[in-house]
Amino acid sequence: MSIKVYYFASLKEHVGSSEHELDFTQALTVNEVWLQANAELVLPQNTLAAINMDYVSWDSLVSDGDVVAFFPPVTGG
Amino acid sequence: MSIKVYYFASLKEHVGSSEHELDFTQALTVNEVWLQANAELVLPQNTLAAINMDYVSWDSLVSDGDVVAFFPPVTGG
Amino acid sequence: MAIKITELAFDPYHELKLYQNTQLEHLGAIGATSLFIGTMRDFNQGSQVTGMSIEHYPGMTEKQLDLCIEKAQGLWSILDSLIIHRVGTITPNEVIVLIAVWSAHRGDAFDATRYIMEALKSTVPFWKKECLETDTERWVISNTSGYQ
Amino acid sequence: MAIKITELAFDPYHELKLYQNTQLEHLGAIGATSLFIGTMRDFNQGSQVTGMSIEHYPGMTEKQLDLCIEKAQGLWSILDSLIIHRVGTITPNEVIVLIAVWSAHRGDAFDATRYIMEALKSTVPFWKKECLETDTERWVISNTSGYQ
Repeated sequence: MSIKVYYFASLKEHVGSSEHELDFTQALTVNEVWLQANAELVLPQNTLAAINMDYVSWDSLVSDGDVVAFFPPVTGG
Repeated sequence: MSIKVYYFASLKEHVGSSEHELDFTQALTVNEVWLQANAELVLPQNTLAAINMDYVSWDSLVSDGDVVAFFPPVTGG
Repeated sequence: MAIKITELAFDPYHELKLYQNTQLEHLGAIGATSLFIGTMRDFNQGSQVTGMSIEHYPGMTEKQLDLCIEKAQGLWSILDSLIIHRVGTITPNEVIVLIAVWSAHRGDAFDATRYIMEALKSTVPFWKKECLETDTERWVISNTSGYQ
Repeated sequence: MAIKITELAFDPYHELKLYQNTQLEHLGAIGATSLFIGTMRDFNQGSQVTGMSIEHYPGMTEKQLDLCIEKAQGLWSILDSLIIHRVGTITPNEVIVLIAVWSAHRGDAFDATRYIMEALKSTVPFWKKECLETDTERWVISNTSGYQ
């Protein structure tokens, strides 16, 4: 299975990258995606997660081909 | 003492006049002004009264030179 | 702060552009602009409406509009405001009223605009008479509450 | 209903005039237009701000804006709406966001505009970074509630 992971705004700077490609063999939750991609990094408080552009909780399961995104609280408007 | 009385909108049509001049010798309330000017007319429900362009209650006293106005509920905006 | 009563049809966006040219003192301070535009519909209370005339009480209109703004200023932090209201003969789709409030933060602008609109509708001496398709006229009896 | 994300500075009144030309189907039905314009201030959280850049998540931005409108449509009776939001580099006094809602009656327009604005601020993936007078940059950490 292969997914894309995107990072935005301050989280992109924190991770030092705007995206990762991730390959894995078993079902993963969003939380496990973060750990697999950024094991060495502290997860900033209030980080939000989306799968395919919809907000999801951290225990949501990711499927092959999904786009997962992590970002800080939004500040538009 | 002399006052002016104005009527607006449907009340002007009801009274059949847009203004009256009124002379009187004793202190009058707004209610007495209406009675003196329009004794023969039924006062429409919800009629509002103003003295010198401020809303007043019907027992307010009128002074020499005042402008009294009677009109229906307002419907602007 | 400005109020304007006009017998002429007006374009609210043109008026707003002109008015904002006078707001140099607030440049950089305005974070929120809240606007309300009331337009004449061609249908009201079960009837087709072909036109409208708005009567007012000159002098008291301005005095009561000033009071609406003064009360809003006492309740919220407002940098500037503009009210324009039509009187005379109006046809459907024309603008009846424009209310604009400028503030630093959005809560003040939203609240004050709505407050001024409701205060105008309940206290400022304007009266609408509708011309119906049947060639009859009728006074609008009362304004409904905007908060339901 | 339209949403637009733009890197270019825009005049909200010009955009509104253009957009209203597309509303022929609603002529005579629109009684209320409620607008909100968010403008960049030159002062925020205790500092002079000289500029700003807004990043977003293309695709999710549009999806979440659609969702804001869809939810508002479920709650109020709306004839039309328009949202325009800037991204990229912005200087003080420029417009960041325009929200417009058209309806028959004012309660719907007022409520829906405010709802969409709050929903946008809490759910649509935009992020602001401010440039300070001191030549440093800082991310805006979180939006405040508009209802306080």
